[in-house]
Amino acid sequence: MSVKEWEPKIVAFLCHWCSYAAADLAGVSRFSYPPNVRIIRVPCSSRVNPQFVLRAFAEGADGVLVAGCHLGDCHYVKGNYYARRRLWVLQRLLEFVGMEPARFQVHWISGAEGAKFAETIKEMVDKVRILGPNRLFQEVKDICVG
Amino acid sequence: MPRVGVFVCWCGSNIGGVLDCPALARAAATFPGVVYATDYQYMCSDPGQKLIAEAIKEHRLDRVVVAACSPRLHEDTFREVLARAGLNPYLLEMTNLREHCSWVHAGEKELAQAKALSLIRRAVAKALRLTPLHPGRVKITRRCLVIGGGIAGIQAALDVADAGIEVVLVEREPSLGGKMVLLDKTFPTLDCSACISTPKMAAVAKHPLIRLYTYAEVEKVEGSLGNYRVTIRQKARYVDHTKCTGCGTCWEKCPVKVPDELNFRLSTRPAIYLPFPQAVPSKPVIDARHCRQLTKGKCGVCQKVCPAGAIDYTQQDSLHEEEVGAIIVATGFDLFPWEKAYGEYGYGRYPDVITGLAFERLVNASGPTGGRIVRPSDGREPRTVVFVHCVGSRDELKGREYCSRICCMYTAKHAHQVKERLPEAKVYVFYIDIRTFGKGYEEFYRRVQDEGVIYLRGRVSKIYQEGDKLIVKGADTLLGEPVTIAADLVVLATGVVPARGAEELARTLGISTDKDGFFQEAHPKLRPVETHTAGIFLAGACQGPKDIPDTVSQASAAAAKAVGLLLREEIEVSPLVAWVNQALCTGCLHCQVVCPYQAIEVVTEGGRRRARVKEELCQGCGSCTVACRPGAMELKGFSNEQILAEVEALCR
Amino acid sequence: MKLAYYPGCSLKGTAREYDLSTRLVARHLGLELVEIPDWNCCGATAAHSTSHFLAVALPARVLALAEDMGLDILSPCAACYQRLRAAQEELKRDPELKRQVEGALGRTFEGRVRVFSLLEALAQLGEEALAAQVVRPLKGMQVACYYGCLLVRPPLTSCDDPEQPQLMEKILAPTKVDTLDWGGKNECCGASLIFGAREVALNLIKNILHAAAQVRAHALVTACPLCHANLDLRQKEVNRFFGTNFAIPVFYLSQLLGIAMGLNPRDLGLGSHFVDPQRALRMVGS
Amino acid sequence: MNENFWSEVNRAAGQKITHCYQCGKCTAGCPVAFAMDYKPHQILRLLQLGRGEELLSSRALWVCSSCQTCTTRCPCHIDLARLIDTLRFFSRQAFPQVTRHGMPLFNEVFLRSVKRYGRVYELGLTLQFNLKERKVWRDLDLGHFMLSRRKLRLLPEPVENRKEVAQIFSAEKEEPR
Amino acid sequence: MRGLTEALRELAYRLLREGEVELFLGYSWGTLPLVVRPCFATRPEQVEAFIFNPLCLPNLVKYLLRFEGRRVAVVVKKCELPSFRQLLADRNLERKKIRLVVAPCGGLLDPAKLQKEFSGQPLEFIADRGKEYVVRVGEEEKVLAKQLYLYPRCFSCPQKDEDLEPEDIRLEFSTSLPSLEVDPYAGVSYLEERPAEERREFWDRVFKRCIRCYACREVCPACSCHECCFDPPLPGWQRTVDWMSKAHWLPEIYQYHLTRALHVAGRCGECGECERVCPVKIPLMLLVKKLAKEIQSLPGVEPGILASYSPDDPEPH
Repeated sequence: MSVKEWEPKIVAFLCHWCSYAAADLAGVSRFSYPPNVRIIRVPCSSRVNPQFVLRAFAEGADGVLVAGCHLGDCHYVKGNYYARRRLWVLQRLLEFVGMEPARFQVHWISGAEGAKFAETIKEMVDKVRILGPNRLFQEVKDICVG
Repeated sequence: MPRVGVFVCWCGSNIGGVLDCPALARAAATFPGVVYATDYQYMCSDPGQKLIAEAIKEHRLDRVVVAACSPRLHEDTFREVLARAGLNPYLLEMTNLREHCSWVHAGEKELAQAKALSLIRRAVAKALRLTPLHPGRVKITRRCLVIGGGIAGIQAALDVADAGIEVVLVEREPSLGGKMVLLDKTFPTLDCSACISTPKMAAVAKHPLIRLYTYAEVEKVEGSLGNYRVTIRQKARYVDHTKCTGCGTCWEKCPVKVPDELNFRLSTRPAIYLPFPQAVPSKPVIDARHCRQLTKGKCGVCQKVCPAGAIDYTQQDSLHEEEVGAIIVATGFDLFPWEKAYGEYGYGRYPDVITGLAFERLVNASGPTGGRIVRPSDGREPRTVVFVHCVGSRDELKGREYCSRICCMYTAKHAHQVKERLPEAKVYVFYIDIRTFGKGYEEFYRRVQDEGVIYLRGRVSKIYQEGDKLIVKGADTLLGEPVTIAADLVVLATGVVPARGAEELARTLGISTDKDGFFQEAHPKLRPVETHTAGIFLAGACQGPKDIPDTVSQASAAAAKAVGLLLREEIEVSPLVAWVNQALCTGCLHCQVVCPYQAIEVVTEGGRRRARVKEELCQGCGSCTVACRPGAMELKGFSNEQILAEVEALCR
Repeated sequence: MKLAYYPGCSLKGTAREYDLSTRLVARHLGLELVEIPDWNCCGATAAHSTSHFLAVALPARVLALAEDMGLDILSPCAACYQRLRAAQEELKRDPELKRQVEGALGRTFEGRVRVFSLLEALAQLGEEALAAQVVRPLKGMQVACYYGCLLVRPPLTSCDDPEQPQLMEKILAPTKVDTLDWGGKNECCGASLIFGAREVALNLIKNILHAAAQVRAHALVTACPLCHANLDLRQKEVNRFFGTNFAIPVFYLSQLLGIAMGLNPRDLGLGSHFVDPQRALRMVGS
Repeated sequence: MNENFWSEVNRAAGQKITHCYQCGKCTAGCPVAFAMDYKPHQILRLLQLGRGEELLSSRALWVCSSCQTCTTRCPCHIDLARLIDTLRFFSRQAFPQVTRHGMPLFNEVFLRSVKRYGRVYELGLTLQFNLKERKVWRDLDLGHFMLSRRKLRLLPEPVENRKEVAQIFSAEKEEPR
Repeated sequence: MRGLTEALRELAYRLLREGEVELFLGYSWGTLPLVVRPCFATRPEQVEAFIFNPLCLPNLVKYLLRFEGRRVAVVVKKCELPSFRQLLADRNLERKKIRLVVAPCGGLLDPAKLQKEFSGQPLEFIADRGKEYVVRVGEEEKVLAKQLYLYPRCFSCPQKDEDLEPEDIRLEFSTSLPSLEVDPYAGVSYLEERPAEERREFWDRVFKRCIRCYACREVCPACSCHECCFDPPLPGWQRTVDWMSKAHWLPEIYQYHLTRALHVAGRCGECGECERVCPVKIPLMLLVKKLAKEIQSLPGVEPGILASYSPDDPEPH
């Protein structure tokens, strides 16, 4: 893939009860957003293992989004509180090894916030597009794979 | 290698108008593991479903990917198709081409097409790793525990028992009845509270399927949904109820007089006593804190006079175990302890400043004054009565932030009762807002105003005694004036708080409380009588302030939920639950720490500690899977392997 | 016990007898009072109605002076007490303001001195210590303890329960004087409104005198120079204005305690009251 | 009037005015409400609506005796007494003429005395205030009584370190807090 | 140090002879100069091999896992107690079977610093004299100021041994560590202040060295799983998860080290063994310290950041 054709690739982990529903609502309401995002449905944001995020970056994702219910509204009572801490620490770690903050984002989007979902994706894609392809983790791969 | 079939839906033009569905099917057919791929106008229609079922048989498919709309919409539909075609329904994976692609990327067809293909690739990757899942089954103990014998507990117990299910009812006080039996009349219909509640109490006592524990408390609860083991502490009554006939000789002869807490110290009672004449059971208990025999070792009058020989000063607390399948919590409320908070109203030092519930006793024919409205201080009839709303409610400074919901109406009722009994009396009500949301409530409020009760919009700032009058300093904010009234009797509409011990009971049961200490319902709108712990239900004011109609309806709702559960032989629990790979588990139990449902138990085999999931309790959030470092904890249907495969497929 | 004594402006003038009696009683109770050298005015209501900075900075100087002495403060004047306590709280709450105040004063402020009202200081001695000094019990005399506003409000700086204060009653219990339960004990006397809005203040004074008369109080007891001035000096004016006939003497807490301790009434400054206190003292033993 | 009046007052006093639900407990307990043109709860209402002009010219601001009863009992944690102090500041800014008589005048004269001597010179203060109010003979009988009982000092008794007091006054900024 | 070594041998002898423990874990000289290795004794006559001196770098507590269920005495230094407690909690070890022998350590001597300073010359440790070490360099005895040759972890020496059981043994020996004021996060702060690009280059550079020998994991007392998530334990046909392949490429090296940092975050006792044993000298403690620094702002991280939260946690962006 040449640089010209490069399109940001964003993997989004959405909780079934709120954020996935928000993405559905964005569809029903026809709020368009860039087609760079690929959604993986998980039951709860607390199901998102930081290792999934690392794996996505290792596999070549340019950005990763995790979205869950608003704090206090978790379908599983406090799952998103756990997610918040885990992912906050992961963010600190990724930034420490040189990742640009915009590449890994966490948002709380309720099932009623279709517009917020679309807006979040738009903003994230814009930011990642400016940053260009994710180079962290990637150098050796290019050498190895050729 | 599994055999995957991919079915791409056009959804008419919803998907087909943006994406080239035949091309998607053709491309999907080339993915590893895919043996068949096709597209169709409406997959969810009857012919569409038939198409899938036939393809499963014809191509011996054992994994199915449906690329259509949101799984939130049609996952169940297509799972049934699989089941009908003889496949395990959990071998289905859907991908969302409509909501997540065609509807939102209509303007960028080329990129949308690429994204759609990527989404199908993800679904195929996950499908390849799907395994058949079978819902778990739990046998049910067909008995129900009801905690609390107020109107909520009574109603719930009767409803459950009438459905033919055994009930264990535990009441902390010596008699059933709770707060309702203390009331005089009920708003807005003004029917006699005792008249409608005592028959229900009697019905409970004689119901063959209700096992009644009064003067008892729930001490321990073990087990889970369908199978709870409950330990009940029967407090010592010092009266053998198997011998006692309830003749009343003992309480007539008892030389001790203590202030009667049920009558808010407006009267006294003996140390061996029946809380009120219609008490159920209609047999006395000895109040050990005041009995002379038990405190000082000399008296023994009741024992001497008891014709049945039922008095037993050596009685001890006893523990009883009961097995039940469901629990209904109906522990009700207490009044906000205003005496500790409101110095400006005298901290309870003025005898003629009383609470609404004390007024109920005062106006009650079976109360301490036989229903005459008089001042507790001197027994005179009051000529000016002031009611004060929101004492302890809607007060962040000294009370609680919330509205207690019942005070507007019971105060209106009280005001009416004063006007009815003492037509000459002046009645003033200080309020902030009047909330009359029930059937017939607004009408009642208007009626009370027509009867001459004067409503003043403003809070009371201070009450103090001057001579034999109580000076009430309030305001009329509608006129913008301070108002001072010299009253004979002041009734505080004291707010509602969770019953004492609620916090402790929540811990015993493993349910949560909200910020105000009321038990937390599973969902404020859609699951109002359930808790987050499966098999435990809520009834009445223990969940939040409620009036009698709401309490009774909620009690019946909770009963219906419990009956619905208990009428089943066994229950099916979702198979999308966590499980522990025993080979990997270190026994660190971090999974247990994060589980909101107490669904992780410890098993020790050969000296090695490991976690185990109680499938009937697990709700499938997956938080434990991340807390588990070695990756021993897995979530069926969203396994680590499946999600990693999805990540890989999407990033390709 | 040794305390830094902050009399404040009133006690040097209008409330001279409060100063005299406090010092005298303190000496007899073994409370050593050391006047804060070169103290300044707390700013009173005038300062906090005008500038938040002044309202904090003026008392802050007094606090800093006491810090230099290494002593906790006794502030008999209710207004001074409240301003000192409020300044303490503000300096604790607002570091930026603290910095500004320290800059203006050229002093640092550690916030370790405590500020006591006369009520707290006396109550701390304990009932026994007070009882030991009582030689002339005041049985038969009925008094209404009057706290006013600033000793008990706002709750943040209150020295007792804001709504049902009891410290004065506790302090006077050993004197056997009859303390009445009444509704006016924490009502406002109008304070400096007597200057700027005279009729309003007279109204408030009348209400308090009325409430005291209702419970048949022989006298009022107060621990605030402003309250005393309004209730005692203005009583005649109230009578003139409203056509009433009040004659209720007003004692400072220290004076009444001093009398029970057998101290010379003249040394306690009883002679400088407008309403003759002897009227009430004659009820003793009645 | 400043459009941001509401937020400015809010900020200055650090209060959450929107939280008031107009229960009127402040008015009910206020000892001087009878003499106010706007009652305490109405002051808050006007603040909520941002109607500053009516407020700042109101007599109520200067009738308030700062007795703190409203603050002590407010169920919404609003420190109304403090808010009124802040409004007094804005009032003097908007209408400097208020300081020509009554309480604002008294406060000014009082502080002038403090500024000058470090302490209040009661006799001077009273005389000056009465002079400015043009009621020179007011309280003459009282004054006589007090002088005779040595309750008034004839001469001021200033602090020694007047420089420090002066520093406090010069550091005071024209800013509501 | 001789006195301490003697005391240690006597103790080990007594415990083994009287059968109070089945096994004594301590240190002995290794085969290379200045290198100390772990030494296990099960019989009283084996105790002569034991030594204790400032070159006893290894943290022995993880060996307890090998002897789970047996009565073991283990020599620990104060800085290793946090890792011991973590291991105890994670693996539910029977505390009453373990006897800690807390050695009075006055600060460890960093052999790397010695070797760098006196490369090529034969080196021999002589004594710890409180503020200095005595080392024989060639023929000459040199007195070396402690703070110049101190092992890195000793700069944040906890200097306390709380929560011991009555059966545990504190060896008495007078020694002292000069008081040192060192910012434990200096390295982290330095890197944090570099631009992101430079940080990325730094980690690329050091991670490219990684040969995935997993020594860091093997030695880590906080890595106590029976089977690591990176070692699929089951034969291929039963295998469920591939967290990563065994291919040697940078993305997975990142994945490995960042995952390990997250797994030990909030649980790591900062004994520094990972860094010590790394054959290619990857500054692994930087990752650990970075997370430790961040975690300081979090209220309550028991039992680790993956299994705890607080309502007051900071918001991710």
